[in-house]
Amino acid sequence: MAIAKDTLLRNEPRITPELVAEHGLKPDEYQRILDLIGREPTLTELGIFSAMWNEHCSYKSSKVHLRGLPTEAPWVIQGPGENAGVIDIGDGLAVVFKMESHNHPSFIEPYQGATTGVGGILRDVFTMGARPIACLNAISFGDPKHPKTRHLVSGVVAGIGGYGNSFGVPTVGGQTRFHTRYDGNNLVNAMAVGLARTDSIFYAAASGVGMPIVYLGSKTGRDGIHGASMASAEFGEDSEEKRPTVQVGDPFAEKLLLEACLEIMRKDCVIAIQDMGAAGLTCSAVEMGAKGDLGVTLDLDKVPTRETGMSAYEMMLSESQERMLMVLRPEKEQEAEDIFRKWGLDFAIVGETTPTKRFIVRHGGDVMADLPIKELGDEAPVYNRPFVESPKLPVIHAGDVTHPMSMADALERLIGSPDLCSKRWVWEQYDHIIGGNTVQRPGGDAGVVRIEDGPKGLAMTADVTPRYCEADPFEGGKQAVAEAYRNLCAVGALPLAITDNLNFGNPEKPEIMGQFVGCVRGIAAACKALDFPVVSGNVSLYNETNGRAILPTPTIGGVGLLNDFMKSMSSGFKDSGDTILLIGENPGWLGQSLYLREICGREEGAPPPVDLEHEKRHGAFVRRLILDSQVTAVHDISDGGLLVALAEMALASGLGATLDAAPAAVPAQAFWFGEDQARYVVTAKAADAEKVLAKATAAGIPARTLGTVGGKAIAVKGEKAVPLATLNAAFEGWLPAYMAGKA
Amino acid sequence: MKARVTVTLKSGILDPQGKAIEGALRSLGVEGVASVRQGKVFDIELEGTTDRAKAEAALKAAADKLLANTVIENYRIEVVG
Amino acid sequence: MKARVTVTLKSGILDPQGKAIEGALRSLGVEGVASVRQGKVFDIELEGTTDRAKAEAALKAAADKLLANTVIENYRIEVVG
Amino acid sequence: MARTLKLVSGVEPAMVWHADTALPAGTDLVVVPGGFSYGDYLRCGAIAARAPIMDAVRAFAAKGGLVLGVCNGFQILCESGLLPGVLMRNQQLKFICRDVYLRVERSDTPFTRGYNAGQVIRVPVAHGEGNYIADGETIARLEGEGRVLFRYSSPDGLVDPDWNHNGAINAIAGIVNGQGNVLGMMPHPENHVEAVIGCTDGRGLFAGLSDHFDKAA
Ligand SMILES: Nc1ncnc2c1ncn2[C@@H]1O[C@H](COP(=O)(O)OP(=O)(O)O)[C@@H](O)[C@H]1O
Ligand SMILES: [Mg+2]
Repeated sequence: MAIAKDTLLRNEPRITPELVAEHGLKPDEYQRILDLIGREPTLTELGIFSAMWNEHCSYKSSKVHLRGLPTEAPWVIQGPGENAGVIDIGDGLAVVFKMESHNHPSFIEPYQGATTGVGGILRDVFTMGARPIACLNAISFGDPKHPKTRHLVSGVVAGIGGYGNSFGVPTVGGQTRFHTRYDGNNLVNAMAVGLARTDSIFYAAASGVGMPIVYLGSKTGRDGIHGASMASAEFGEDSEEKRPTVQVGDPFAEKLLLEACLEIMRKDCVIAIQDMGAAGLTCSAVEMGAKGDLGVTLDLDKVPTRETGMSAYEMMLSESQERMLMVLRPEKEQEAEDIFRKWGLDFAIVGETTPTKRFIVRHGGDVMADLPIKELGDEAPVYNRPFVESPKLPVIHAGDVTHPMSMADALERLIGSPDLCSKRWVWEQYDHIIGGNTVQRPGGDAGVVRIEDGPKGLAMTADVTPRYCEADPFEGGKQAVAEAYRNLCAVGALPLAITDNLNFGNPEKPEIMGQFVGCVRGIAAACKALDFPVVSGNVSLYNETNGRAILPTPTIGGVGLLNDFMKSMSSGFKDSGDTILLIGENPGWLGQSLYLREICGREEGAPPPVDLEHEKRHGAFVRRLILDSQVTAVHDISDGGLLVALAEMALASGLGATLDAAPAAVPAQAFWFGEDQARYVVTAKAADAEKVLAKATAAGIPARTLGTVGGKAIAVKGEKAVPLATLNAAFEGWLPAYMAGKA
Repeated sequence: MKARVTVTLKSGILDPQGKAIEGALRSLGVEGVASVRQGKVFDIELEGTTDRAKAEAALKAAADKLLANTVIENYRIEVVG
Repeated sequence: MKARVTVTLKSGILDPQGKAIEGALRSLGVEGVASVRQGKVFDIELEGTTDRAKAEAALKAAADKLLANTVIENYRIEVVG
Repeated sequence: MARTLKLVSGVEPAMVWHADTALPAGTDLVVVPGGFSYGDYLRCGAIAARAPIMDAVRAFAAKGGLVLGVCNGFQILCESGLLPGVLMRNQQLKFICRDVYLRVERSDTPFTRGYNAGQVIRVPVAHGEGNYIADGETIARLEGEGRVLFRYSSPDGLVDPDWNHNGAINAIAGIVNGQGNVLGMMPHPENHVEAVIGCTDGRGLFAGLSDHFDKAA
């Protein structure tokens, strides 16, 4: 019963060019649809195409470039393409993780937008058969002075906490940044990490003909219809008006869904499983069929709905949360249903697999859609969009920078600046201890959780420095990966793999596309050099308001392994008298540094270049020192430079430091505040310091003594000492004061 | 002057709390509950004004700016005297 | 049948949310706010009954058993038809 | 929580489903753990307090059985009438996850015999609604009968608003019922029983309970 050429279905309008445009499809894309199916689509079909062919689902602008990312390594079980990436950590265990953006919804309704972002990424992870063990989040907001910023911070943070805390997974790390370029487009990138057995990982591809397709979870409502298309459209002045129905998260329902899913997986009931994310039923059903080389027929009369009178179009595009689609073993159907009923969740057989490779949707006795299932995905337009490389910026020579204030004042100012200050106000709203496995809480270099009863531990981090990416996309992409790598090494973990979340502006603009291409190439280069493959990711484009794009923000979520979590290293100083050492070269790069921006008022220059060979060797060296118990504290050096890193180590412990003067060859400010890469600060017992230096010399790694732990101030020889109390007030003070409306 | 602002979820917006309460009422044996939706009330005392219209304008501002999230909620203002 | 159950804090019980909202309204420049107390409303649909008295009894049970914590809260039931 | 009970007592605890109506035979301690029951919708712990199993818990407590409620468990015990008062939203209206200091007020109870009176312990809290409130009469009775077992304090035992992170009346962090066999507390002692995970200050509570049962046996 195919759809005849001229059928006009119940209540469905004729397709007009306006309607096509409203669905975010370009005229040539619509022509492609006509050519593909040989007739005018029904409205439901148009909706299905718009969902499948928008940027969010089809990756049409990014696909060609993402192919360049390294995705393989002996420990990679599943790379990009599934709900989440999977890596092997030995002992029959696998780590499943992914990061995803929920930027646009979080701008429109920060609490619910952030909430559903966390819910969605958790589902991606447990869909694969993993129990979530930790979350992270990278959030970027506009200028603190912008009238909307405070409201967005407050809503997003409450929302991330609201969902994760209630669901019962610890949030152990993340990143919080401010910049005026996010004024109209804040970013919410949520990452979830789960643990599974290597022999019971579940995938989306259906298999077998005539298999029941089961709908599980919450009921379908008119939530977020057009959410996926919205995520692929630029905002204009009127975006406040065009508010789509907002999706609301239900963490309690998701907790039940998790337990029910894991239980039926244990009972071996599941052939294939796919969560309903963006464009819900459409994307999940098409993917299950297409990946399994099968057709799918859906009967929408069977779909559990929350509202009456929902049309086929609405059901196919609804983004109601906490829902799953599964193909079950027919003989296990009853068992699976009993489990779902026990957990109080909806369970309905809504379709079956067919040999036809067609995607057929029935509703109220009509065929509302009849489309070739493979082509829906495979024939989606792919663009190799024109791009121009970002112009190279001049290198700023340290000697040419004039310094408006003393080192002591600069340190105090920097440590209390929005980007460098403590994010305690944020992470104290996240339950970071639930589960009783959190070995390192937020506030250090990477979160560390114990795996089951140990001895293994998992380290994780989320990083990117958008101002570097803007100044030089290639170096910036490299740097994001390198920083994630460094944060993992700093706690003693072997970096294993990353997930990336690529947030950019409008790819139809060649400059933006140039940023994208540059960053992806940088990421690829770094991943290759560091043996740090990409196993999952997400692309969010069109982050622009009134023609102004966000800073290019390719967030990198890194995961690393500790064979013995008891050996995990923290960044706070440990004992007075310990020797402080610098690992890495310190020529003093001030271009794009926070010192230059916050103290000198100049957001300028080329960012620090990243030598990947150095990153790799210095990282391995630091891990070795930790394993050999030769160091007492480790911290990587990133934003703010060496002196900021030292201040952070002091603030984490309440112990100060006495430091030698900068070497004569480097201007003092550049030495202390430059943002050269591949550097770490380590401390060692005085008796071990010489051994560490000798080991470094033997390995050909630059290392030098900086001073000694002790006292209640950061005291650089020849400079005014800064009391820790003063630094602490600045560090801990800014964010709470700002949120209280006092900064 | 006293007033009450009642904030309710727009129809079609999922109400997880209401849903959970619905289920709980049923299992407590309260019969005939078809659906529950939860909202908020704010009982506000205003001082320094006796002008009803002024009060209503102030309350409307309060509701728009803070009490209601107009993306997902509706509100109603009653000045009770 | 439709009903609304309104749950409010007993007087004398501290209301941290109300207090915070009070402060926030003032700092938003909404004038004349002397006090705010926050409560809850439940919009309940009942089915299978057209008997008002019966419905009210069911609602009273719902409020006593679950919707209100009568240690700190009062409630009021209105059947709206 | 289950891990801690096993770690400290050596006994594997039994899990009970919310819709069950009876506790396992031979139960000597009921623990109502934390964890956002029913998403903490309506009021924290309100829906769980009305779960079928709670009748069995009430009966167990009435016969003098020991009941421990932590965090959401404390909220459930209050909602179910086993303990007086309520837990309101934290004063700053935010969820707070951090280590706090508790002053142990007495050591002559099965729950606190592992500590000394006046001892200060460091344990984490993780809650949005932990602000303990009751009417004046109830508070007077709790204080008069010495039923406040834990109070938020400074590291050296000073009770002071700066260290009372959620604004609870009299900085109350944990109370027992009139018979002294039901304890509810907001902080999570079960999260501080291993040095590598934080510290071991929470161990005393479980070790004390273990000791109590050993002596009784
Ligand atoms: N949104 C957030 N959620 C959780 N933790 C956060 C968040 N923002 C910052 N943090 C924590 O604050 C600390 C400092 O963050 P950041 O300056 O980005 O560290 P680094 O420079 O080492 O990457 C880290 O431990 C990080 O995990
Ligand atoms: Mg770091």
